[in-house]
Amino acid sequence: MPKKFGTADPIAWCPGCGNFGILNSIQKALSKLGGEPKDYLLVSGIGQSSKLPHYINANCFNGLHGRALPAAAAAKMVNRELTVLVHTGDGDCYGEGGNHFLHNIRRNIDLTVIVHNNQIYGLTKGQASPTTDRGYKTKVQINGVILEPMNALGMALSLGAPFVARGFSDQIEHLTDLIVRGAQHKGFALIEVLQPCVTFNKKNTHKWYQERVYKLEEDKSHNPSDLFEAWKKTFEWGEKIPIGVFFEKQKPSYGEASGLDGKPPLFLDKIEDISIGEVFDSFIVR
Amino acid sequence: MPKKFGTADPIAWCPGCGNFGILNSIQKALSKLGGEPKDYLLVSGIGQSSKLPHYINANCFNGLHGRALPAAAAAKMVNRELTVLVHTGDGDCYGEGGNHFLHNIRRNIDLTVIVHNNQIYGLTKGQASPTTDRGYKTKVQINGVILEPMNALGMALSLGAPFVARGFSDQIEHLTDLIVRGAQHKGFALIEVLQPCVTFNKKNTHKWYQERVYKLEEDKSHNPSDLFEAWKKTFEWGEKIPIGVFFEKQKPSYGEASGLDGKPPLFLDKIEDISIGEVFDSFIVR
Amino acid sequence: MASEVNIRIAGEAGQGTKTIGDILNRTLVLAGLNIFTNLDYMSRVRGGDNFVQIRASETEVFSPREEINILVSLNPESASIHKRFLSPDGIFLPLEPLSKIAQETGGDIYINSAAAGAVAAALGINFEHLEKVLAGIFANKDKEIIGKNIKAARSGYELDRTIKFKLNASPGEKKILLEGSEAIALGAIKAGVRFYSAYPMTPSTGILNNLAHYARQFNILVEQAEDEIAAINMAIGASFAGVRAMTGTSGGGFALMNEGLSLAAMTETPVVIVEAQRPAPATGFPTRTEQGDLDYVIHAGHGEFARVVFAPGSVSEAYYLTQKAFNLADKYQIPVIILSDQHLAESVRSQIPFDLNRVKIERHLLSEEVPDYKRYRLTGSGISPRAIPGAIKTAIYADSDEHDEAGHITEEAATRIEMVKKRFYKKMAGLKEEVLDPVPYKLPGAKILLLGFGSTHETLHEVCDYAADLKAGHIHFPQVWPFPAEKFKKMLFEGVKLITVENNASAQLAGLIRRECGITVFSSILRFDGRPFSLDFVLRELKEKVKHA
Amino acid sequence: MASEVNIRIAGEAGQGTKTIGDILNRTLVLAGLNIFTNLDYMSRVRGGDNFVQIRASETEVFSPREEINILVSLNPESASIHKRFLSPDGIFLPLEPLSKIAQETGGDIYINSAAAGAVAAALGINFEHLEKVLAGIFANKDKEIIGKNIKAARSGYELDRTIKFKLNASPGEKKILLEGSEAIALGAIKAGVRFYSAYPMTPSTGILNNLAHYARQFNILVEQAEDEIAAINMAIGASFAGVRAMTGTSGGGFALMNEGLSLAAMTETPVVIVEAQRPAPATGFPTRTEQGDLDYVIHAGHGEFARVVFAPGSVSEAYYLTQKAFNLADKYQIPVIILSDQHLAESVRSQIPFDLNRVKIERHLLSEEVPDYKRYRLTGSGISPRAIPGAIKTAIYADSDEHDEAGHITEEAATRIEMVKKRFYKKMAGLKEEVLDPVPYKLPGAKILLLGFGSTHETLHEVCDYAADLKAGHIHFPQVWPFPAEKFKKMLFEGVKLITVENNASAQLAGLIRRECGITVFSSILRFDGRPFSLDFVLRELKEKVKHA
Ligand SMILES: Cc1ncc(C[n+]2csc(CCOP(=O)(O)OP(=O)(O)O)c2C)c(N)n1
Ligand SMILES: Cc1ncc(C[n+]2csc(CCOP(=O)(O)OP(=O)(O)O)c2C)c(N)n1
Ligand code: SF4
Ligand code: SF4
Ligand SMILES: [Mg+2]
Ligand SMILES: [Mg+2]
Repeated sequence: MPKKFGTADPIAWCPGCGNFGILNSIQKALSKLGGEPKDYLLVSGIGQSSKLPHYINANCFNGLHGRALPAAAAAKMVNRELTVLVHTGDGDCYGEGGNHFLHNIRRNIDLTVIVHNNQIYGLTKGQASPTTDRGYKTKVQINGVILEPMNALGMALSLGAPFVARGFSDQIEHLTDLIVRGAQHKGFALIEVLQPCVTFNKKNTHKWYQERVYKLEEDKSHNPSDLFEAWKKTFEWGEKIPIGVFFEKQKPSYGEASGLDGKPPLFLDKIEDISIGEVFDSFIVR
Repeated sequence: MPKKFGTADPIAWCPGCGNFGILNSIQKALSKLGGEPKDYLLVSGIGQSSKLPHYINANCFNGLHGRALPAAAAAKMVNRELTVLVHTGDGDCYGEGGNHFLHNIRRNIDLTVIVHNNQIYGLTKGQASPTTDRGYKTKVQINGVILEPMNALGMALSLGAPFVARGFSDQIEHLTDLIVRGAQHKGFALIEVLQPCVTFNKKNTHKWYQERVYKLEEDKSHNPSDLFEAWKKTFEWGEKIPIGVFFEKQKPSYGEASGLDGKPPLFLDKIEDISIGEVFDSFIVR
Repeated sequence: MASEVNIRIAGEAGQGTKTIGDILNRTLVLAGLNIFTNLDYMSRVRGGDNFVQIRASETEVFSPREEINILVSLNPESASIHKRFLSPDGIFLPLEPLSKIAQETGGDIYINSAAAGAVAAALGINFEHLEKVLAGIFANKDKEIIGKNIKAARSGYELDRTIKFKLNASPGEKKILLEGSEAIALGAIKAGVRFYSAYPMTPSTGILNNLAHYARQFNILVEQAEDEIAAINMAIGASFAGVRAMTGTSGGGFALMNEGLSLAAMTETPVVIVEAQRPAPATGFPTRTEQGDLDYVIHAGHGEFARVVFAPGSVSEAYYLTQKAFNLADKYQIPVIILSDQHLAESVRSQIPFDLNRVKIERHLLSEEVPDYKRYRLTGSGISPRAIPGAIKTAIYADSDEHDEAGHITEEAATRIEMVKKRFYKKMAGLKEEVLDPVPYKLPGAKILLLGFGSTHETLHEVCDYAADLKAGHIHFPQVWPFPAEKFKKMLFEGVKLITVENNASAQLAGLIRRECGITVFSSILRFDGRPFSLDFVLRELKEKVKHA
Repeated sequence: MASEVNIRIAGEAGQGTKTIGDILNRTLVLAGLNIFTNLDYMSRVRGGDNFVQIRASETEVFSPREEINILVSLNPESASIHKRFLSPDGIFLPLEPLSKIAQETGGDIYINSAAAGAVAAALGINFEHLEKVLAGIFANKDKEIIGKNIKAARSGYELDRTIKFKLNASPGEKKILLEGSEAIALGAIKAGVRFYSAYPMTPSTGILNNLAHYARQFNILVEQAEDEIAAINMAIGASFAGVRAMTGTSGGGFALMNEGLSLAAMTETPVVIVEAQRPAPATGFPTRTEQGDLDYVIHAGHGEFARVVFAPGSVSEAYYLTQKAFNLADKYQIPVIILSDQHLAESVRSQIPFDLNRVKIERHLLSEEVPDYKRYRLTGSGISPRAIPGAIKTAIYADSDEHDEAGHITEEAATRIEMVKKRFYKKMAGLKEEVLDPVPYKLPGAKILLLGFGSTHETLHEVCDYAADLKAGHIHFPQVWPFPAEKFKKMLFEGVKLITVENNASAQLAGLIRRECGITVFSSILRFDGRPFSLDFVLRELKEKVKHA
């Protein structure tokens, strides 16, 4: 493990948790991307997934459950020298945080959003999440989940997301590569990661995923610039589950469209001697 | 106008507002659907659109900005004898209420959701809404909107919405028909209505829409049971704008999947003499 | 006082400390002892350091103690953390022998039963009690597993048959074991709740789990909402449409429900909200306890409106007050908040069964058509006739804007004034008339009165017994809003020193008393490290306060 | 008192009452008069009944009056509503002649200028002032339009040249016209705000509009958020990442921001929040005024933490306190709330220009690397060195869970205690040291003291002048949290009667004073119909209170 982005804070996940694979991948990805710990900001919400930034030597803002995206978006807006990554869960990002997910895709800020999708609420001990498979029983969903599992990738494509991918926490090289590509993509990069929760998700296990995932990169017919085909792919869930880049297309990011990228980062502005006299003058009745 | 569903509360909309067409259509639709004022519940949030239930003689719950859907969903869950319609705005439903929009589509409760889409915040005097066209200038978006306008219909299809339609407030017969069909559809029926705001939306005017809309029913190639083609259609916005039913497919509603529909409505339950002794017994240590 | 033993079972999350606790709780009670058991655990699913602490006693006990007599430690780290609390005559039970037994029986899973056996032996509990409990707990497993558990327990029991702590049991009376979350869930069930919407949040999740567990049996719709905003707006929608509805959360979720709280008040829709407190701000200590939200729940929500805040002081009070909450919510058409906390929600003590039917259901619904029905008709009491949509012929209008009697939006000053009087002044006046009495203990002759609300109640009760030399009495406030100012003032007498005891940093109860009664208390005993008050903590602080008086 | 005239322009939304108000405000001020102007309008875009009311006077005026001297009515309905407030010598200007002039000039759009002309004539204002103002207001229109407006105004002016209300103007001094929302926006600009995120909500939207208007000029990022939760979390994210950040809303949106408020406190991220109050609960009266959220903003957010609440009493104070808010937020790394309301936000009075550079910027940021940097290092003051991520080499950890000095999640009791002391006790102690003085007026010899916060200030100031016979003085609280208890108590003297004057139903300031100072006020004058206090309303109530004393 590359030391530069390692950290001393002890890990609180269960042994065997898929989050270890994501941690491993992100550390590898940061090393590949280069730069120093100070150049990265990892923002998270609350959940097992959201503890990740504490395990990496880089700036961290571990905010409220469901609210990682607005904090991350604004941080990037005013301090665009930071490479901002978001670590969030299926509950955090799609449940509590659903409205921010929706609108930050529309904003297209240059963020890399890594959704640890264990199809369950891990930290609160096993309730259904928006992505829990139909029929799965929990202490709350005693008769099994009856809601339509959320097709977050399809939703993202509908909203114009320019980079939509899925990884699997057991496939570290592949995931590392996705994160690197996502971070390099200028705009909102969504990387949903299949992440087995060994404690509360007894259905979607390491094995379950391993038996099903296949790489889009190895599917000759897949063309990541074809929006409609990409959208169709997002419905593929069952015997076979695609991982890799579903769709990628460069479009103006928020920074570009707003003109922010053409100016020095806002946080560097000198604010000590702002001259406001002229404005006040316009309020003088004359 | 059919008197049964008319009401005496004076209307507070601007003359020429597209909302009049929607009011007209909904009153016609209710007459067609039949029943009495007491059989309907109209739930709304806050906005110009959300005032509508006050102008109809039927039960009304005019709740918080953005929160019409959860109130409506729960009301339907416990009192399924009511036909529940939701009147909401593009800001109310897609902005403040985005998370409920997302998850109530997944719930697939038997609601008819009518989104008055004037592509602007009317009541608060003209800020951009999630559906405002790119480049449109407002007092807040002084350089013009830079965010991707929200493709709500496409998003709804990604999330499994079983009935997705668009109407236009100037086409009352057509809209009436959509509302009737939506109300008859057992499940979440989304009807987005193009609704000119004559005061704050100087771009998407009556005329602008009139020049662009065409009916999907008249498009021979359109097949409302083809999900992928329907999704493609949701991106059509510009020279031509489709109205009509994009997609319809019956699937189990929340009431069916949960078993609620098989039982008497919850609100009729007698609760006066609940016997809890047996449960307490299980807590006795023996 | 009575002879008692304090047992702590420490270990990592996932090691089964809670199961050992459950087994021992039941075994001890079955043997005729009294217990008080609380949980101390981290916000993680595996690893870390957690414990269950059981105070077993010949007489009733109500609170945690600091000194441990028996420490069972399932991992080396926890041993080093907890050993320093062991009494000089205390027993330390390490993992090794238990692990050995478990391995011999069939695997680590049997450590729990072995540990329970070892503890039972040290207390001289008859093994057959333990055997019976194990058979009950594992009743839904197959016979072999039950047998192995009993075998492991027996081996643990035989490890050391020295009865180090002999307690005199007095069997006979039936006792129940129930935690606060269960009591609230059962209270709601008894009150006829038909809709519960919530988003999971510790320490309120127990209510969600429990209601889901009984949902089918009692025909309750339990819906996991997408967020807390949805949870409260759903509960309001369900209530408007005719059923009793409740939601539950902790401080952070409650923060998100504030706007909905205000909506319930404005639309005059009854709703019951449980706020199970945990240390904050923000995410804070998710699994620990605090009483930091008293001021908050009283003032939460924009605007001014009537509300009730209950702060049950015991599991039984939680059961009764939950039912009362529904009655008051229905009668006044207001939000009623039940203030709980992790300590109340997740601690248990053995007690005699409740009076299940004490609280009668009062729905206050319009049962038949009235001429010229108006949802917000102005009345002397401020309470308008409430009908369910669809149940009467007239269309019902409920509105979050200021509205007239018919429920339509208004802009008129005169109507506004009447509506504020209705929603706020008149309802508050009615509520004050029927405010719950503060609960006194050992008042006559007291020199000091310990004042508390919520989960401190039983601890303070016990403190009074232990601090007889200080002549301490106790007043518990099961209802903190409207505050029972007059009733409280009447209980006071010349020369008595008032001390609030609060699981928070800013002595919020003291501030409330000052504001509502114009009385400044003598002092406050505060704890804000996420841990509940122990009997010893309060006694120590109390002596300190008295010394400096 | 001075000779003054009260002018009300009533009409439907969309008819241009506000434009007439703007024209007259400027014309009167240019003529050397003083004005106080407030808005009364409905939550709709067209129709209904709205008015602008201008109190014009020879001396400074600070509050609305009840009796109208000139009523301009743009529609028949409004005439019937407002006529009863007309003084016996009052003038009623109906629509017809104005409409006729407008038609002759080129259309209904010229009614506004015609109306302004008619009013100016009745006051004997020199027409050239009006002409100049019109030229200024329509400066960006083409010449023809300007000409037509002037023509219409002239015709209005000529309608009736009787100078019914002659006011002696004293021209010369430069005066500005600024509403509260503008003052807050300009204060924020001067303070160097670089990020403003908000979701539109009356009556806070003025700040959003104003900041958007100046965004390019001052390099401010103004972002319309998808909801208020996003708004505050964005502001916090931006602040964490290094800029001064603010958000603004009204009560309902503030309710949604509560969890974020608590987050700002826990992560120790500075943020300024404007809460522009309107009558609640729920949606309430969207466009009207109230002071119902005082208790709420002081207690909002789960858990206990330091915060500041300012309640500016005037437009100029709003300008200065907004700047101070940023300084305090930065210094203590806390949320600072500015409590405004519709009356402050949207009323204007003529006044001399402000001291633009009075408040110096103090950012309290770590400017260079320090060895072993820890974001939450424990210090005597409770304030840790704050650095911007990326600006120093060390990685910075901010956390919403309870954390250690390095910002990592902890479960330790001892650390929790230190962190609560830091975030709450120590910061509050520091804040109390520098709490703003209550602002006294006419204290010496006063028999009654009128106490208020926020927008009542200038009204009460004026009341004192009018109620000299009652010997009324006034104390205004520009800062309500931490409450300046000691400073306030020192201002009081034997025998003086305290009366709070509050735009709410529950006398929240009185409760706060009782809690914080142990003082029970004599009485409270309350108004909760969504309308601001007029000078007359307070005077009348005051006399009533004194009579019954
Ligand atoms: C406002 C709020 N509501 C609820 C919670 C409790 N909570 C913490 S994490 C979590 C769910 C986590 O699920 P997910 O995001 O999938 O993360 P995981 O633990 O599975 O990685 C919940 C409900 C909270 N902290 N704050
Ligand atoms: C929590 C909250 N935030 C903001 C508002 C203010 N508000 C009322 S309506 C509205 C927008 C309405 O837009 P839309 O839903 O599109 O309705 P329209 O008026 O355009 O029909 C806003 C922001 C509010 N009432 N409550
Ligand atoms: S509970 Fe699940 S997601 Fe959480 S750490 Fe354990 S295995 Fe991982
Ligand atoms: S502002 Fe727009 S949406 Fe509102 S009533 Fe007027 S025209 Fe209709
Ligand atoms: Mg998860
Ligand atoms: Mg709209």
